[in-house]
Formats: sequence, structure tokens, C-alpha cells
Amino acid sequence: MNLDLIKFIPWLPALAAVLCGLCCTKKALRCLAAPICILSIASGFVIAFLHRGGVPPGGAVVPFFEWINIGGFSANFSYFIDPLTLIMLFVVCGIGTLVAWYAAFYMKGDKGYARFFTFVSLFIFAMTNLVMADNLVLLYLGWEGVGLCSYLLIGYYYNKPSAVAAAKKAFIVNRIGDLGFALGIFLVYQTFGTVSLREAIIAAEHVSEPSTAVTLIPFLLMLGAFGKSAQLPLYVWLPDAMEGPTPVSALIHAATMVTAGVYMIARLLPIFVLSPYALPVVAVVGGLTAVFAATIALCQYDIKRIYAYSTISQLGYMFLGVGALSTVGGVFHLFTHAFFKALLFLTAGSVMHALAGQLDLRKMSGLRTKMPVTCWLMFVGCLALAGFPLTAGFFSKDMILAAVMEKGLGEHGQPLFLALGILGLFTAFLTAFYTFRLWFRVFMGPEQYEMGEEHHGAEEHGHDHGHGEDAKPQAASDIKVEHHHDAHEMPLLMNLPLIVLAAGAIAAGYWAEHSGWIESMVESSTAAVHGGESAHAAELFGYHLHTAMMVISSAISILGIALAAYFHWLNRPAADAAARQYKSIVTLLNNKYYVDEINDAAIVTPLRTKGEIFFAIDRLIIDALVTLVGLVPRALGIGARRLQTGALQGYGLGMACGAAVLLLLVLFVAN
Amino acid sequence: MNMAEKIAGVWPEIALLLGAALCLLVGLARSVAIRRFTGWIAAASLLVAGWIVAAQVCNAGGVIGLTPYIKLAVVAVGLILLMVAAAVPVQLKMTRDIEAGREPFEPGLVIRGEFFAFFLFSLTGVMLTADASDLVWLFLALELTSLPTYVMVATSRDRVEAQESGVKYFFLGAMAAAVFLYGFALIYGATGQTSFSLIVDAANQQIAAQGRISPLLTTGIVLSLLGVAFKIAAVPMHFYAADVYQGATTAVTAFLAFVPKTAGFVALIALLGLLPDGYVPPAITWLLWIMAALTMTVGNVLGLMQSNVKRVLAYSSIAHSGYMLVGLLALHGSGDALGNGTAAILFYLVAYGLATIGAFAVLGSLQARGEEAETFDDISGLVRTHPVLAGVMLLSVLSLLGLPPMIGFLGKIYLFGSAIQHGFVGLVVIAVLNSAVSAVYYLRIASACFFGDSEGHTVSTPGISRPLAAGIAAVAALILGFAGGRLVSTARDAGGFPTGRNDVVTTPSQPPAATTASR
Amino acid sequence: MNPTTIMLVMILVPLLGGLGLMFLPRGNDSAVRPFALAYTLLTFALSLGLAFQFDWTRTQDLQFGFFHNWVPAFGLKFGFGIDAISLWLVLLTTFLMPLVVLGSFTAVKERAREFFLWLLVLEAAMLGTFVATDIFFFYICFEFTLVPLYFLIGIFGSTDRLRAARVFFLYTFTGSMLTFAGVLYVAWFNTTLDAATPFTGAGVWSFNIVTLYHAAAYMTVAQQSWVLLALLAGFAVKVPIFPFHTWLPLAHTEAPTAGSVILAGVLLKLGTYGLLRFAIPMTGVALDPVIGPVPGALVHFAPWIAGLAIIGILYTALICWVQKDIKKLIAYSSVSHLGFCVLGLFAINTIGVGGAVAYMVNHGLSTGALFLCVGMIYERFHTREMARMGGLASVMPIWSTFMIFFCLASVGLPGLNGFVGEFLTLLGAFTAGNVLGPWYAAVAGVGMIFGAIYILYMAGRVVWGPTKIPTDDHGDAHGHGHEVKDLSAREIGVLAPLAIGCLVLGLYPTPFLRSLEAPIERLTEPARLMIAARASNQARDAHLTDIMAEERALNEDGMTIIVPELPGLAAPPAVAPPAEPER
Amino acid sequence: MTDPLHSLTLAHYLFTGAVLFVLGVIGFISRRNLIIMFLCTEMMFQGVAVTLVAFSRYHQNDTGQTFVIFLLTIAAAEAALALGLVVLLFRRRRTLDAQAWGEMKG
Repeated sequence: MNLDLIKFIPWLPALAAVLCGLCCTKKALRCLAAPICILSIASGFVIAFLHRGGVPPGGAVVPFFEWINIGGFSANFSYFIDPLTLIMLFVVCGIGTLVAWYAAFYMKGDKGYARFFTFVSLFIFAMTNLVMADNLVLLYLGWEGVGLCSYLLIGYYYNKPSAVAAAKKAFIVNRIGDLGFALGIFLVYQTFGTVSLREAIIAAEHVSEPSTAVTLIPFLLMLGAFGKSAQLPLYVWLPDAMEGPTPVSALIHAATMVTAGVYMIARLLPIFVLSPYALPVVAVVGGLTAVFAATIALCQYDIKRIYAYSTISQLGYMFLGVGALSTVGGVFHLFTHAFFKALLFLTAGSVMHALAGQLDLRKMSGLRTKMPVTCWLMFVGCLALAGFPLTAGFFSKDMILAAVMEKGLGEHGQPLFLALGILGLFTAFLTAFYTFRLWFRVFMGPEQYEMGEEHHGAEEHGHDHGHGEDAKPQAASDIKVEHHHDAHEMPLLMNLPLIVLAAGAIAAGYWAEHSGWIESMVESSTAAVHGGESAHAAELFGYHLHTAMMVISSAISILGIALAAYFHWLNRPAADAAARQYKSIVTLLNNKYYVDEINDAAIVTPLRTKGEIFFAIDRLIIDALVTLVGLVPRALGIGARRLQTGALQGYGLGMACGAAVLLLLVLFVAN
Repeated sequence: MNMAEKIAGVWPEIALLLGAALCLLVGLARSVAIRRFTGWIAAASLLVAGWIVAAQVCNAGGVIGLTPYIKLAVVAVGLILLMVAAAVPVQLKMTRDIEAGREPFEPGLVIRGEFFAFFLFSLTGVMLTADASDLVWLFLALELTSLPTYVMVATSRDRVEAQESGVKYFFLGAMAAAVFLYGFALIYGATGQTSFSLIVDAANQQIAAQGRISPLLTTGIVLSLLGVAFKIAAVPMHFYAADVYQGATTAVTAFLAFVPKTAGFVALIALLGLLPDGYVPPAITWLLWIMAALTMTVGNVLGLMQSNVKRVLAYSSIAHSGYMLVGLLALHGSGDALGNGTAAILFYLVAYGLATIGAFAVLGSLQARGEEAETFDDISGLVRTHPVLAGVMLLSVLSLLGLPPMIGFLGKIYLFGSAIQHGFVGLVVIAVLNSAVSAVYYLRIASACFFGDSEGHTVSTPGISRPLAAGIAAVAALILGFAGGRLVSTARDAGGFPTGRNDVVTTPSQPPAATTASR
Repeated sequence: MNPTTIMLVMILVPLLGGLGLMFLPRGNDSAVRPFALAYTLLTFALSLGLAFQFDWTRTQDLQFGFFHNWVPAFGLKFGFGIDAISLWLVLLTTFLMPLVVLGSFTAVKERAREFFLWLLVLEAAMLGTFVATDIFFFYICFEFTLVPLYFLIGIFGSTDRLRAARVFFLYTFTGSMLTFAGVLYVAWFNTTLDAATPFTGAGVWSFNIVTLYHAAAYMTVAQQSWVLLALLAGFAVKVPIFPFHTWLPLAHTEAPTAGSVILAGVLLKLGTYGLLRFAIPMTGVALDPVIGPVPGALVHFAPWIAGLAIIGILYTALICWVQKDIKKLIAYSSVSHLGFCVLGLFAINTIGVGGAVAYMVNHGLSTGALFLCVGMIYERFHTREMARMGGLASVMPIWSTFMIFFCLASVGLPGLNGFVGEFLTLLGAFTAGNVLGPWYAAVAGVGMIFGAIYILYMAGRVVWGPTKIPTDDHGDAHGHGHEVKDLSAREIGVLAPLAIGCLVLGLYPTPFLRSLEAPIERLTEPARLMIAARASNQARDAHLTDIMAEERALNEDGMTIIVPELPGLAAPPAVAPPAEPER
Repeated sequence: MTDPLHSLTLAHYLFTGAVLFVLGVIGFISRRNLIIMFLCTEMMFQGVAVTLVAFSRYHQNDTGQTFVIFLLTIAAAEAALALGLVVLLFRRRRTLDAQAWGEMKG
């Protein structure tokens, strides 16, 4: 099959972004933005789907046009397509289409409707570039591009200071990781003389004795991955990113963008294996992040934040998987996670939509009668997230845990991986617990809820004077007006994508694993793990382990759900009592280990103080020095001026003495 | 060289002297209408002198040697100065009253005629300085240049400041004259000669005998240099400059800024020409080095402190003398390109003269509260009331600053290039830093004209000649900046010969071999 | 039209046009504006013509060479000629100027005639700087740019304009006076060379840049160090490199919008251009009387200068973060950004220097545009205090879109122009073994983070956030009561071309970058050879002896500018100006 | 060595000249009356004259003495000028104190 169409996958959304941008200018055109956007993403999906079987083994490069070429350095807009790319394209375009569909309803009536879809299209452009990039620089373009869109979309409600701050934080924290990534690219270029993925990978595979520089590359690249995928210590931006509209959280901050780090490591696996320590570090960071974020999620009250921490935690799983050399597991989890996490976020969005922006767990309960479809859709998502047997999350999580345990218990068992495996199981338990804590709190129990103050779903117009826009009252949007009365179920068209996602959340795991699709795809990409023998041995030995792990994690998951049911459905006072009893821990967790505060005190404030100090130095020392130098002539002038007394004799004296001194000087000293 | 040739060489001076005498005579006339002719007579005699010089130059096949160059420059700049000066006598209240018939006529008080006579006398002195081939001649020429200017300063303006200027200028000038005269005496004592060429011969003999010139000769030259430094207002003989420039009427100040300075530099070049080729005693190198550095620094730093534009320009004049002293160090250079300090000084004199006369002429074209404009307040916001004059002022200060593409920039290339070629890099660095300092006060002038608010009390003086002179000077400074090639090659030809030994000029000889003697 | 003529006319149009404005009928200053616009547009058209006639296959040659003797005795010439680097900077200048003029239509109400006069004269001077092939002709134009800007700031600036104008002038003038001395020194050195020295036209005063490149190669390292310091004195202040930057924020804040745009857009590049055109080729290789060719002063100084650049990047970036005045923030950001440019230059490899040139052009577009944006705000609210405004996105959406766009370009977002320069300069520094190295890039890279911090901080305060319209002293909102007007068609017309430029150079910079390769390789060749030689110490002697021998064998005339259509003479062989002969 | 006049050497004359010159300088600086100050400059001139004559004698040529003639002429001219100036000044200020003329400074 002709691969030429592939290159349009990113550029159709780019075109859509331009068109949507134009739609921003005229109010009448606004409603066109959503269809344009959805169409462009969907066509991307269709193109990708058409190529599902046509990708040559080892991938193919589809050149498009030249970008940066100078002095032997070359980075072009050309696309690399292999099975891994296809998986990512399915996720990005597939989930993208569904989320955009959902958002077309969710965002209705918002003043920035067209703007929203502009950014979403732009995001898809960047994200597809990221996953299709043939070289690291183009990957970096996508990488930063998605960061930008994330920035723009988090700050979508730009009149809200917290949204603006969150957007800024996201961008900057990502930049920190990006710096590592950029340096990694530099090092790749210096070492391998190319930034082309394929060439670099081939070169990496031929490295026999890795030099220090080479072993440094994965660590630098890793930094980028940690930033983008919100791993320790660069995870801080993701919870705040929930300030954005919920579809954005679903698409960008759960399903696609944040998985870019996993994708990148999987994609560059041959480079990562050059250093014996790189992947274990990835695994450790992933494992720690998983449990760390899960504990925080335990004690949060904001629905979206819980999901945000859960995302961080799940991303940790993926890193754990990739770090344990199970790229299949990592990518598999990425794939399934996209379904159920998008589903969870979108259903959370529905809840918010219904409750006028209410997000606090404590202020809602028993919504199952009001919103039955949403309730059960979310239930499906929760099951998958909790790793309930036979759901998608179950299979993928299991594959990771099995791989980790395999490394821990296998022939050359490493205690480190054993510990990570146990940590993973513990996280699985926590995940099941907090997931269902949320679900039981929201949908079970007595029906009672408070409406929120609504900034979601419709834009707060603030000072809209002089713009010829709707006056303030109308700005609160038609939908919202009825929301103020009561919670309600979403329309069917809006729930349609959720149903598709729910189907995926249940079936995707079983299908992908048992048809061998995911494994064959990943194994025929650059993420393939070469090291046949140990893989073979693991398979032999691991069959039992695999089964054992399935049992154990099923049990853990059910235990978690049951515990949640007890505390948050059947006996809520017990939960409150427990919370009171371990107040300090709860406070610590509720305040997210005070990481934001620590960062603020340890990094932001000192930097800003440095800025103030530098500014003072600039004015008081550097500029003053310049002024001082400028004053030297003036000081000399003041001195010389004293001789210009105006008196005739004084001048005569000056002349006589001056002449005499000069005469003596030159005659006796100089000669 | 016989007497006839010698006289043939001074025909331009004779023309000027005759003109001066005629001015004196006509100036005695009772009729105002007749006395008015004195200015035209002066102009005519300058033109005649210029014509004679031009003819001589044509005969010689080009400007060969410093003499014709200086004479041409004196005539050309003298004409501009004359335009600036044309209105001077009218400014004297007494003269006005007498001319209006309110006061009885008294020849001694009406200085129109004398003024122009003195003007011509002084210019004659400069020309003669360039002709000098003997210490006596040089002495007389220098005095002829100076003495009239004392009178011009003291009497050109009906204000007490003018008299104060006069007294300071005269007394200090007399003292300085004594100093260089003493130096002349020592030179004579060391060689037994007053003729330049004979002195050089004697010095060569001394070198042949002892490997150096006698300390007495060195001392004599050093003293002479110090005394003549008064004419160019170089440290330590600079004290008078600001006071005199301020007190004199603007036209005379412009005159002072160019004429005595030219004479002084010609004399300095002649005096250094007494040294054998390629030999400069360290004492003299040191003296010039120190004087140059001090002069430009003192001039510039004092220029920063002033509130009176004329004083600023006075200090700028000192500073420019300092730059030109740098050229003196490179005097014994080869005749080629940049390396020749003499040529550089000759060029710079014109560059500086045009720019500074332009600035003074602008000041002279303005009056505030019935007096000549001279403070920064007076020229504040000039661009609103007199945009053309402001533009001229801008061009002038930019040229003084040495900002391209004005002629002053070329002058700096020439001067500093010659100094670098002779290894005086340190001095050049001091000089360029000084240029930067000077930017402060030049910018003050420009910013007063362009950024200030006009208080409206500044009006232009009657008559077109001064603004015209200002315009001519400034435009010349601009055009010569772009098309200075001709002037540079003329200066180079003029400076390409050993100076002060005019007899050499008549026997065209090869310029001395290139000596890139560096320290 | 003959390209040489086009080049001359291109410089003369703004110069004479500007002077011509003075002769328009008095009293009607509004007539001045269309004229000024027409002149700048004509200049732009001419520069495009030049670009079309340019032979893009030999971008390294100084094409359309032409000279007019100025002062033959000193070898001073008005020498013209452009290679790709000059051409791009010329295009940048001519592209920015119409926009600047258009952007100043309403900002300048009084003395408009003078304003446009100075603007046009400034354009002529800037163009002259870029096309000069004679170092003193370059210097003339370089220096002369001070005068128009001095008046633009001094007459049309804000409250503290007099001080700003003075400081600006004096600071840069002082530096360039030292450069003046350095240039004279090199030219003198050229005259002392043995007449047999190839390319140098020895013994004769010449200020032809190519001649001086060759001459300087015969200096010792010590001599070159002084020359380099002298050149740096002028150019480092102009760029400005930390710690010589303090004049810039002052000048920027006080200057009128047009002045700021030109200052940031073009004038600062005169410094980096000077470094590239003079410092790098001149001081790349030195001659040791015993050893022979050795690495020149540049190679020794590069790490230090790059170090200063990096300090500047980080230091000023942090300063940006605590600014209260938007314009001052952008002004400081210029210092930070130009630090990348200098870093790239002193990486002395094609990637780094190419990145630096790209940075020059890109910074001109994006920062120029930011200043224009700020100017539009200032015109409406008469304040630039960030604390007094906020959330302008809801009242001025078009402006906000542009603002965010240019902010992102400035931050170096891939796909926009800023990225290309930033990435390449860092990559250049990273891979510049033996000169800089990974650490330089790593530390400078922190500037990318800080850059994001302060730009987003500014965007967050001004564009986003709760809407806040500045009020004047009487408590009234500016802009006629509550009406805050978004951009007019004219203003969109000013910003849109810049945005398009940013996008095009961000997505398809390849032709631009490719054209830079050859000239950069030529300019950096001596230094690169020396660095390479230093790397392989063994090979050094043999290798360089070869080069010198080859150069001697080539023993050709020093006049290496191509003079097309010289009547009565066959076109001379295209002796390009190689610092070292082509290998 | 018996006759003091015969033991007078060039040095003695030069010394005399120098002393006259320096005395003139000192007088110029220390006296305040304009006429006396002028006379001091005249004294400096005379010191030069003595020197010149001494050298002329030493070198056995007349050039130095010729120089002196011119020097004296110029001195006379200066004297005339000085007296004119002094009269002008006295008319203006009714004093000959040099200190009265110090308005301009700096």
C-alpha cells in the first residue's frame, strides 16, 4: 500500500487548526470548528487504519519536506512508520476522535468554542508528529508542540488565575524535562552523527563497547520522558493541569500526550539498552511514581485530581514495564489505559457538567439514579483501572507485573525487581481502592449533592465590555441555565463515544493480548527486545508465574474494591473515623506530601529571589560601575577645574611650573 | 636661494600686507560709506593672495611642501572667517553710536578699519610662519600672528569680559613668547646658527661626532616647543584658552581657534624639523607624548564641566590640539599614505578649522537678550526656531566628534593611523578614549539644540554672512568627509617633505626612505 | 537593472528619500507618512530584486562587488558586495522597515517629519553596514547608526529619554572608538607585511576586509588578542554581551516603539554581524615565528566569551522575571537571547554559527514584533506596567493572539523561527569539541527554561488572567472610556507579515540555512582548521604547512571581490575570499 | 685668574641671562600691578637677549646679535601694545591690579 497518504495524518489537523482559527474570528462560523476538527482527526485514524497491514517490516520512511539542514546536520519533516507508530496513531487519532466528538457537545455554548478546537487540532498535529517522527528533532517538535497545546488548553479558561498558573507550570516543568531531551538529542548527534531515529538505532545496535557519552544518552532522554509523562520528580504539573476543560484532560493528560515518554523510551529502546543502568532506573522511577501517586490519590477529594494522580500512577506502571524490558507490557498498558482513562475523565466531565462544575467528592453522593448511563460507564472504567479480572487494565497491568516479577524471580533474579513487583502489587491494591472510593462516593449512597460555581462547560466572561459579544447573563450559556436546576443525564450523542470507550476498556485487553496483536506489533518495531534466549527462558518459566500473577492481582483488585465498598458505600462513618485516627497521614497525603510547597520554597522562590538580586546587582553594581567609569572624566574635570582660577598670576604660575616640571622631567628623567 | 626667489615666495604675504595698509587708510575716513569698504578690501586682498598662491602652485606643479598648503588653507579658511567677522565692528556700541551720529567721530574708537587690518596682519603672520627658514623669521612671523590678535580680542567687543580676555591673552602670550625665545637662544647657542638648514647640518655633525645631539640643543628645542605650545593651547600653556575664547566676541573666538593654532603647529613642525632625519631624542618624544596625552585629557575633562558653549568649544579646541600633538610624534614618517604625521596635522587643521568655525558661526548668528548667544540655554530648542542653524550645528559637532562620515573622522583616521604606524598605540588608545569623553559635551550641544525647549528669547543677528559662513563650513565638512580623497592627497603631498627647510623644496628630491621606526 | 546599481539605489532611496521629506511642503506632516512608507517599500522591493539577482550557487562570494575610491591615499574605499549572510540581514532590515514605518503612523504625532527622516537615514546606515566590504565603510555606517537613533530616542522617547539617549550613544560610541583603534592597527599591520605575502596587498594601506583577513593571519597570538579585544570593545557593547548590557534596557524602555523595534531587530545584530564578519575570520589563525600557524586569539578567547554569553543568558533571564515593565522585560530578554547568538558564534562551527545567523534574523522578527505589540498597548493605555493590566485576551483577542504567537516564537517553540536558531546554537556549542563543549550547551540550555518562565510569566499577567484595563490618573479607563479597541486593520497589517515570516522561517528554514553554509564555512575556516589541527596535534604541522604552501602558490591579487562587467576587462576569475584557499 | 673680567666665561653670561629670565618669571607671578608684570616679561626678554649676545660672542658670528635687534624691536612693539591695553583697562576699572581681572574662570 502506498505510504504517501501517511504524511497527511499530521497535516490534516494542521489545516483544521488553521480553519478553526479562522472560525474564531466570526461568531457565525464557530459551530463549524468542531466538525472540521473531528473530521481531520478521524481521517487521520482512517488513514492509519488503512495502513494497518501495509507497513513493511522494520518500518518505512515517508519523506515530506525539508526542515533544518545545515553543515551536515539534517532534520526534516519526514515520517517513520512502523507498527509501534501505528499503535500510537490508533490511540491518538482514535481516542482523539472520540474525545473531540464528546467535546463538541461538552463545550457547546462556550465563547472559545472554535478556539478550543483550534488547539485540539493543533494538538493532534503535534502529537502525530511526535509519534511519526523520523528524527529526534521532529520528535522534539511534536514533544514541545504537545506541551504548547497542553499549555494553551490548560489555560483555556484564561481569566481564571489558577488555570493560568497551572498552564505556566505545565509548560515550564515540561521544559525542564525537554532540556534533558534536547541535550540527549545533541549527544545522539555528536555520538552517532545523525538525529534520524532509524540511523541512530542502527548505529546504537552496532555499538560494541559503549563509551561514557553513549551511556549518558538514555539518562538525558529519560529526563524528557519523565517531564512529559509526569514521573517523579517532574510530575507536579499534571494534577494542576486539570484546570483545563475535561475533554482536554481526557485526551491530553490521560490518553495521549502523557504517554509520549513511554513511547519515546520504547521507540529508542536500542539506545536505552546501551547503558546497563538506564532501564533499571526507569523501572525504579516508574515503580516509585506509581506508588507515590497512588497514595496521594487516596486522600484527594477532587475527582479530576484523583484521576490525575491515578494517571501518574498508571504511567509509572508503564515505565515500570518498559524498564523491566517489557516494552510490550508498557505499550499494551498505554493502549488499554488510553481507553479506560479517557472514559473515566469523560464520565467525570459528565458529572461535572451535570453538577455545574462540582468536583468535590464530599459534595456529591448517590448520583446513580440521576445519571444512570454515566454511572455504569464510569463503573466500567473503574473496573478496568482497578484491574478487575478480564477487563483491559487487568491484562496489561498483569503483563507488566509478570514481567517485573519474572526479572525478580527468574534465573538471574534481581532483588530490585522483586521489590518493584511487590510495590506494583501494592499499588494495584491502592488503585482499586481509590478508584472505587470515588465511584462509590459519587454514585452510591444517599442522593445528595451541591451544585458547583461553574467555570467548566461555559466560559466565565468577566470583563467583556466593548467586544460586541454576548452580554454577561447570556454568556453563562444555555446549557448551564438548566444545569442550575438539577443534575441530569447527558444526551445520547454525547454518551456515544463513551460507550465506544467503555467497550474498549472491557474488550481491548483480552483481544489485543489473545490475538497476539499487541505483541506482534511491538516486537516488529524498534521497541522489540532483542535478547532472544532470556526471553525464551522467561516464557518457559514464566507461564506459571504469569498465571500466578493473574490470580494474585485479581485477588488484590477485588480486595481493594471490597474495602472501598465497605468504607465508602456501606459504612462511610468508618472511613471518617479512620481518617480521623490517621489524621497526620491523611493531611500529608491530602496536601500531596507538600511537594508543591517544597518546590516553591526550594526552587521557585530562590530563583525569583535570585532574579531580584541580579536585578539589584544590575542596577547597583554593574550599571553603577559603568556610571562610575563615566564619572572618572568628570572627577578629573573637577580636579583640573581648580587650576582654572581665572587669575592672571595663577595662570602664569601654572604655565611656569608646568613648563619647568615638563622640562626637568624630560631632560633628566627621560634622557 | 637668493633674495629674489625669497621675495617671490612671499608675494601673497605682500598682497595681504598691502591690503592691511589699505584697510588702515580707508578706515580713517570719516564717511561711514567709505569705511564700509574695509571688509571688501580685506576680502579682495585675500582673494588676490589666494590667486597668487594658486598661480605659484600651478607653476610648481602641485602643492609641494607645507608652505603653499598652509597658504591655501589660510586663504580659504580666512575667507570664511572674514564672513564670520564681517559683522563684528557693528557690534561695538560705540561704533554704532558714532555711525549713527550720536557720538562725535574719533578714529581711535571706530575700529572697523583696524579690525580688518589686524585680521589681515595676523593671517600674514601665519603665512610667513609657513615660509620661515630661519629662527629669526619664525620668531617675527609668530609675533606678527599674535600681536594683532591681542588687540582684536580686547577691542572687538564692548564688554568687560573682552578686556579681561585681552589682558590675560596678552600677558600670558608675552610670557610664552619669552619662553620660546629662550629656547631659540639655546638652539642658536648649541649650533651657532639660526638658519634651519644650517642648524640641521650642525645637528648632523653632532650626531656624527657623539651619536646624539647636544643636550643644549635638545633643551633649546624643548623650551621652544613649550613656548610655542601656547599658540596651540597645549598643556601646560593652555590656561588662557577658555577665558579668552569666552571673553572675545564670537567671530574673534573663531579666528583664535584656527589662526594662532595653525601658526603654532606650523612652527612646531618647523622646530621638529630641526632634528636630523629619523632621529628624535627620547626627551622630545616623551615631551610630546606627555603633552599630547595631558592636553587632550585636560581639554576633554574640562569641557565636561562647562555651561557656556564657547568655553566648551574652547576646551574642545585644547583637546583637538592634543590629538594633533599625536601627529607630531609621527612627524618623521615616510611620505607614504597614513604614516606621515605632518600631513595628518595639516589635514586635521583644515578639518578641525571647518568644524569649529561652523559651530562658532552658528553661535555668532544668534543673539539672546541683546548679547551674543553663548550658553546652553541660549541654544536650547534651536531646531524649533532655526532648524537650518541647528542642522549646521549638528554637522559641526559631529565633525568635531569625529563621527563618520564627517571630515573629522577622516582626520582622526589620518592622525591616529600615523601614530599607530609609528608605534604609539598606547597614545592612540588614550586618544580614542578621549574622543569618547568628548562625545559627552558635543552631545550636550546637539541635545540642547534638538531636545531642549526653546525659551524664545534667542533671535538671529542681522545679516546673512554668518549663517552663510556656518553653512559653508559645515557643508564643506560633510562633503570633504565623503570626498576627502583630494584633500588628503594634497595634504600628503604637502607633508611629504622635510619641513622648515624650504630650500629642499626647490630641488625635488625623493622623500626620505620609509622609516617605520617604532619604539 | 544591474544588481550593483540596485544595491546602490537601495541604500540611496531611504537616504535621499529621508532628506527629501524635509522639502515637502511645511505644515502638513501627515503627508510625510505615505512618502516614508513608499520609500521603505521601494527599498524592500529593491532588496528583493537583489535577492533574485543573487547567485545562490555561490553564496559565499561577495557578489555584486563594486567600489568607489574614497580616500585613495589610505586605501579607503566605499566597497560594496554581499554574500548570503549580508543578503539575509539586508532583507531583514528592508522587511522590518516598512512595518516599523506603518506601525508608527499614529504613534508619532509631533515632529513627524523629523521622525521619519531619522528612521529612513537609519535604514540607509544599517543597509550600508551590511553591504560594506571595506572595513572603514562598515565602520562609518556602524557608527552613523548612532546618530539617528540618538535623535529617535532623545526626541520621541519617554520620560527619561535624554539620559537614555546619552547613555546609549556614549556607551556604544566609547566601545566602537576602541574598535576604531583596533581596525587601524590591523590595517597598519597589513602594510608592514612583506610584499610577497599572498592576498594581502602588502605594504599598501588597504581596508578591504578580505585583505585584512589575510593580513591578520600573520599576526602573533598576542597581537591578535589585542585586536580581538578592540573589536570586542565595540561589538560586545553593541550586541550586548554581559556585563556590557546595561545601556540596552534603558534605551529600549525609553525609545519609541519604532526605535525599539529597530534596535532589537537590526541594530543589535550589527554587533554580532561585526563579530562574524571581522573578529572570527581575522583572529582564527595566528602565526608563530617558530612554529608557524597556530590557533589564533579567537580560539583562545572563545570559551571565555561564550562563558560571558552564558552568564548573560541566565542572569538576564532571571532579571526578566522580576520586571514590572513589559518593555523592560523584553529588552532584558534581548540580552538573554543574544547570548545564545554569541554562544553559537563562538562555537566556531558551521552549525553553531549558522544557528547564530539564523538567530539574528529570527530574533529580529520575533522580538521586533513583540516590541510592536507592546507599542500598540502603550498607544492605547499609556502604560507598560504589567501590574496595571491583565487578561487582555478577553478585550483584545486579536492582539492577544499575536502576542502569544510571538511570545512562543521568542521562547523557541519548534515549528516557529526562534527554535531553529536556539537549537542550532546550542547544538553547535555542544558539538564544538576543543572550543566549547557539552557543558556550555547544558548550562546555556537552562536559559531555555528560564526563557519560558519569564515569557509565560509576562503572557500570564498581560494576556491571561482576570481582565484589568489600566486606568489613568483620574481613574478612567484608557482608550475612550470603556471602549478598548482591538487591533485596527493597519496594525494587523503590521503584525501579520511578521507572523508569517516567523512561521515560514520556522517550518521551512532549509533554503535559508543552506545558503548560509558556504559563507560561514569560509569565514570560520581558519579557526576551524586550527581547532581541528589542535585536535590532531600530530597531523598539524604537515597539514598546515601544506595549506600555507598552497596559499603561497596561489599568490594572487588581494582584491578578491568579484567585479562584474568591468569594461574592457575580461571578468576576473571568481576569486572568492577564502580565508584559506579551497581545499 | 687675576683679572675678574678676564675670567668671565660664557657660563657667566648665560647664568646672568638665565637669572634675568627667572627673575622675570618670578616677578610676573608675584607682582600684581599690570605695568610691573609687563616689565617682568620685558625682563625675561632681556634675559634672552643677554643669552643671545653671549652665544653670538662665543660662536664668533653676528647672527645672535642680529636676532637681538629684532627681539628688541618686537619688545618695543609689545610695549606699545601693552601700554595701550593698560590705558584701556585703567579706563574701564580705574585700577591696574591684575586681580581685578578674574571674572571668568573654570
